[in-house]
Amino acid sequence: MFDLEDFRADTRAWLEENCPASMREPAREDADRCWGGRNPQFKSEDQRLWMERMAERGWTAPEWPTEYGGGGLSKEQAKILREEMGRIHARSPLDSFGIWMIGPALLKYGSEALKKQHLPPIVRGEIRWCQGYSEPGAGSDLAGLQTRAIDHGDHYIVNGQKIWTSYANKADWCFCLVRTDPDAKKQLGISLVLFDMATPGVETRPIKLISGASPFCETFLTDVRVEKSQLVGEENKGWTYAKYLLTHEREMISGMGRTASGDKALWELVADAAGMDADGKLDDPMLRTDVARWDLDAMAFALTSERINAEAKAGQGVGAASAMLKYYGTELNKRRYELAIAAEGADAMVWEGQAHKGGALPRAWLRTKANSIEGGTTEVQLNIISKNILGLG
Amino acid sequence: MFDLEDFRADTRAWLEENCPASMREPAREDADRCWGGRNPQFKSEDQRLWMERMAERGWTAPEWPTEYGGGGLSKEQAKILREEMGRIHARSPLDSFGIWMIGPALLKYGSEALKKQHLPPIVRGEIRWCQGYSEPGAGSDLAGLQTRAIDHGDHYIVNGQKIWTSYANKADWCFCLVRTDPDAKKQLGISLVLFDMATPGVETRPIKLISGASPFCETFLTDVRVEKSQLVGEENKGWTYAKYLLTHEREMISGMGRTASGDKALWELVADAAGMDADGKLDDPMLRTDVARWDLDAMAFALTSERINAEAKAGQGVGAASAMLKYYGTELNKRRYELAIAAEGADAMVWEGQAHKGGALPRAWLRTKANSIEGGTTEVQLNIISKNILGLG
Amino acid sequence: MVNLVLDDDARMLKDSAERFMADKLPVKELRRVRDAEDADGFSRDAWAEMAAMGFAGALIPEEFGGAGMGHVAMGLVMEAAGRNLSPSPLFATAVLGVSAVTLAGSEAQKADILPRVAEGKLLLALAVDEFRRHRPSQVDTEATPAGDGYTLRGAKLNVADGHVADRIVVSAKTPDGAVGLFLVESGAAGLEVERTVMVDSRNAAILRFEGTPAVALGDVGAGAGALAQVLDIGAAHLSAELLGLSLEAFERTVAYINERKQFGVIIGTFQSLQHRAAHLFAEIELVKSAVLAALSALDEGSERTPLLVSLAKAKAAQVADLATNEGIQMHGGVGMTDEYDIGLYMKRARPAAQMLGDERFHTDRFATLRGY
Amino acid sequence: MVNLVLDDDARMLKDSAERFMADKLPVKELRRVRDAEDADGFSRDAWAEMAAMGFAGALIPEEFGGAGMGHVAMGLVMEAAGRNLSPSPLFATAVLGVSAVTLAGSEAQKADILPRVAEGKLLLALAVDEFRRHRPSQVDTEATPAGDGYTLRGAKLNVADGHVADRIVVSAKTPDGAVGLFLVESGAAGLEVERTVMVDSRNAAILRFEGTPAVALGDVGAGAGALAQVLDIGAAHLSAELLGLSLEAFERTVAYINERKQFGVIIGTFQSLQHRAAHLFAEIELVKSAVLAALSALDEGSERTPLLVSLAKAKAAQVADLATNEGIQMHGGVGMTDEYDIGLYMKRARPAAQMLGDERFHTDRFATLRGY
Repeated sequence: MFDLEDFRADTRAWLEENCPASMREPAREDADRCWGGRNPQFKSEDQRLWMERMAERGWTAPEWPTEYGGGGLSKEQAKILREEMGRIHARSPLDSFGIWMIGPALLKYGSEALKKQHLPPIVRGEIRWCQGYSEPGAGSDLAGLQTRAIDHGDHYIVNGQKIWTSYANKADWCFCLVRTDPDAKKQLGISLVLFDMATPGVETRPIKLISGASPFCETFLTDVRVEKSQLVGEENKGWTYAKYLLTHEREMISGMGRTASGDKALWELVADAAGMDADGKLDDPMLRTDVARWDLDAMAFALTSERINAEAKAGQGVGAASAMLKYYGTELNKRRYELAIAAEGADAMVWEGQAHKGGALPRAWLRTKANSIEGGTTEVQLNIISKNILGLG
Repeated sequence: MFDLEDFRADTRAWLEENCPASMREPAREDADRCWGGRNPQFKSEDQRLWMERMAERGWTAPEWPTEYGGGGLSKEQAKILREEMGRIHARSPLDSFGIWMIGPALLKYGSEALKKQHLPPIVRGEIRWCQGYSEPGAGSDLAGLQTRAIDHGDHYIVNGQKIWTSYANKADWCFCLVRTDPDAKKQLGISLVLFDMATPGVETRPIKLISGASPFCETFLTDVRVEKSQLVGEENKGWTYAKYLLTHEREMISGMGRTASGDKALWELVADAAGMDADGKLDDPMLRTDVARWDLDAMAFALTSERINAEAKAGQGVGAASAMLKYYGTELNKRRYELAIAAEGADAMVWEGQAHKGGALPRAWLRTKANSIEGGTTEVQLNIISKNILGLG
Repeated sequence: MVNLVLDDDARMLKDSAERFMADKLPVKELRRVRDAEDADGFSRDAWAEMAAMGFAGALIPEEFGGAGMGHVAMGLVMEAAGRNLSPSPLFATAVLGVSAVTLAGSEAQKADILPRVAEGKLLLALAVDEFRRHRPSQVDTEATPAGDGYTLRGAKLNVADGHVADRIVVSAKTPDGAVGLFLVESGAAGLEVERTVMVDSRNAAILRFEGTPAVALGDVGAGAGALAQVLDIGAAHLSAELLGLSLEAFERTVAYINERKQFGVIIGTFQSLQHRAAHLFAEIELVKSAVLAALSALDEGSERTPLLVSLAKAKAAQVADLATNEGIQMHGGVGMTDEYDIGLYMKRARPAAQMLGDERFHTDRFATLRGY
Repeated sequence: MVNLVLDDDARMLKDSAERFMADKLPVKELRRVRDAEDADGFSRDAWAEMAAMGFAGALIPEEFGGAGMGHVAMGLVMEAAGRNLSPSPLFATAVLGVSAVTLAGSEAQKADILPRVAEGKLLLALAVDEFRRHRPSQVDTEATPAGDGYTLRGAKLNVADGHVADRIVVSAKTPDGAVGLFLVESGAAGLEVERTVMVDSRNAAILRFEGTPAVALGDVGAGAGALAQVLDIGAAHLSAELLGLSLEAFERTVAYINERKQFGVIIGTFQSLQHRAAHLFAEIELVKSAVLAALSALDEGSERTPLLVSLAKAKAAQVADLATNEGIQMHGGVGMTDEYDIGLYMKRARPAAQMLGDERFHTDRFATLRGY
């Protein structure tokens, strides 16, 4: 108990000293986020400093063991770190699919050699990762993947095509699902392999989205050589690791409803845009009705996320709760942005113009439409709930 | 044109003279409706008079041919009659499954002998009919019916059980679907037969509903003798006639949304219950939002019913439109009553008490819950739309 | 930060409350009192057993003979009652009446009333509403000083268990315009009680006061503040009841569609029903959290209590509507018959959702408390 | 009783409008002007063809060189434009501008302006909004008498085609506080035009008037009445556009799910998608009726016009949201790509739904007109 209080005091003091002032406000656009990598793009010197200082302490991955470069913090310490960062509104020093996704999978399933090779550069922000999962035409049917890896003794030769690979054009390495046994039943012939995006035969093409951004790519793999040493876990067991990663992804996406409500409250945004009446109520009573119903759901949802986390810690969790959180959280976030653009009216419709921040709001609104598609569609989550929780069908 | 205007003038004069004053206000409870039959129950002498006078002119079934006792009116004349009755708020002189359902089916598919036998007593309100369709455990799967009719030369012997037979305990005759060929595929072995409810072996048991009323029965058929002369159309073609009747029923039920909005408007009821503010708006802005959205849908739905009728007359109709009207109309009516009880608050919750008309509102509210089940569930209508109109699946 | 996980004690209580309600006060019992047109509307024997179990005095401090269990614990009892549609004086007496006396009563009044309530020997009721929809600010009933006490003139509606209560707590306006709480004895002069049977087969009363003698419950000036707390407590426990009711209606419906066949197929395999059921599951999960948060906030005396109570009541009311509507629709024709229980769940859902403020009342209050 | 069935003439027009838009102004054309960053935002050649087809002058009386087709007929052209997301001055010039000049203009102004519009040689715009949400009652722009005319001071937002209009009809307040309509020429002194590209790749402008010379459009005193009618006309035609857009988005989505396979199965066979599609079908049927009723009412000069227009706009806006949201969700990942058209339907749905009053604005107005 005393140790934790000491830790809090030390952390607070260190953050006060080391977190640059400009890193103490929320990221407003993509360039405000630091993704690291071989050719890192820093918007400012402060951004670089902040990442390097945190990485040095392993605090970009606070709970990873120190032997792999992590912070080696206990759950309680990590929570204190988050709280103290929250207190000064410190920005995340490093956004990383390495930290969020492949890192945890390697810690759980990877060989010692793979951990030693890959985890420290992830913590230091030196290698940026992307995920090779979905394939064209497969959609939610992930297990139907066709990318083939042919065994050549010490290496595989991989051919195929991936789609929706986030920032593949900016990533250094890829964790990729491939079919190693074409004769096995769907899920049973899949393996998880890692390769450098600079390997000959890897090509990427950004996909332009309706929001105008291109965060995703098509990735073409033509006779790509992947060393067997880069196989995660066992051959043909990749589906197990994939499911673990998917659950992680789902939780990340379902957090969106919450993150959003952690920003400026929707009602404040609506009040700014639509005004308040003399009684201190939102000026448009019908909009107020809709905002209030959203707000209720958002608060009840935030409490539900907390409750389910707390129950999981207390060992009381229902399985498959992540499907429920993913479903509800993403639908909430879509509703939030529909209400936001309704409140902002014509201002929210401006795509390019001198004012209105380059169409940030309509682009963000359009972006939310993917929430209920990526990481398992809403329909897939509802199937999971009805089958795994309710036992229907 | 002149003829129609003359007809209108004559009709108006006749109604003025013959429609008793007490029949010029809406039916408030079931006893206000006249169902006729062998043992008719008239709430008042006016009610009897009104039915008899209208029946004498055939105006209980205005468009049926005069040779079967009907009014022999053209569509235009019938419309004028409806308008003129509406003008003085004249009540329907006779509610009758004979007029609504089996009558039109007989006109379309019945033999001359059957029409001659059954139609005139229907017009005169002398015979009350019920419908033997659903069977226990079958639900929406009407074609799976099990009631057997065994051929005995000039008659059938019928055994089986029916459920949801409306007012079977008060009806004189039944139009009933039976299986005449047990080896044929589901729909192909069904026939439509008519029998007197007084036939030995016919027993009825009312089903108590959540509203407290018992408008439906279970009907048990044990070795019931049905003359072959009472077979409608051809043997084993009953499914065709059943579908015709079902469409009729569906349209009748989908009319509910409209009928309801033809009564006192929902908003007036809400205004009476919840009050208006100084600006002349409903006092509860959230209730006003919900009422207005319902009201919009109800008006758009009423226009849609009109449009589809008009298109059908102009030969432009989409088939299967009745599924859409049934679906939307019944869901609207359910919403209407949810809003009505919300507005009335605790008053709407009173089931038995000195005031509040014996729980009329909560009983009516509970009754609406069957709208989306009877005559083909909402789910069945949505299936019909998606398959027959949208070509899905 | 409210507590969102039940500890072991709470989980044991939850089990025993659920067992008690399922054994002693199942839906069958509601049918029995309904069909017998029982004058009380509940079994006094069962109430005695509930007192023995500690439920009657769950919210009564130990010093006055109660169990002092707190709101999270009592909420579990209410949830179990909701699951079984158990008819009893639990809500009117042990939640509303007890809270009013505990929060507003003088020491002498507490010592007089609470131990007898805990023993199951005294029934209470709270008379607040004067309009068909919950409008706590509308108080036209007048309390005029008379001797040591007051006389009341006015009328109250929708008083749960008003027909059997031995003591009735009444909100009324004093000559200076302030709202206070007053105590009336059953059978008092000038008190007219009109019993009303509600759609859920429970009883509510219309009370008319025509110069009815009453005494102040504690300090008249503190009545309005206490009443506001009592209304929050009541709304939170109705939310717990609605949660139990929704859960049970949902579970019965899922079980039904998982058995029932149509066109030769189990209807629970139809994807449209599955998705609707899955959505309803998610909504009920939200209600669970909101109800627990509201009850925890009451126990902790959190200043966010009114906000969380309105959250719980609005959400519980909305979801109970959905759960019972879907319940009947998915049951199909049999859902409309009195023989099946699902209709009884719908008939309880609406009055419980309306009492002390419906979905719209609490959504509006939530928005106002949030600052917009 | 409004007319709800199209006669043969109307059906022929519908066919030819649909053929024209699909041939000459398909979605591809919107992509072309967008990607070329076309300064006008539409093809002037295509507009000349539309003029030749009679679309530019559809609402212009025959005496002024138009086709005098009426609103039901023009609504069919708007619906076809909605189906194809056709970029053209149809709405700003041929609906808003023409209606304003026809209803408010003097005979001389009509004779000057309308024939040239019908020939496709003059473009118009209507400048009303001063706030980000449609609030027609908020008019702070001031018109001060100056010589034979007026000078304008103020600013207008969200002026569709304001960047290309040759003449702009502006609502402004005269010194006596009344709202009138004024005519400003493009390039007038003290007129600043800031072009803005909207989410639907169309153009709207912010106009600033700093002592800009203007003339009254007809009789200043009659301006407010005419403006109210023009706003209803505009809202009705936007509803028609939203109907076409919703129908096309819906039909493309149904076609897509009827082809697309997942887990080896056509996804259109999944019942949950079927039921959602069937529901959307029903909603679009309601929009059809509401739009036709509003346009018929305009043609008939019915006093129910404002009510029916608000019905149509509220319902069309609500259903266009649903149709495009479901469209993207049912398309899945590809729906999020710029390559597929369905996203463009969503991007047009929102500004068309918001312009001249969104779902809430018209629901509120509907309720007020109904009397509550």
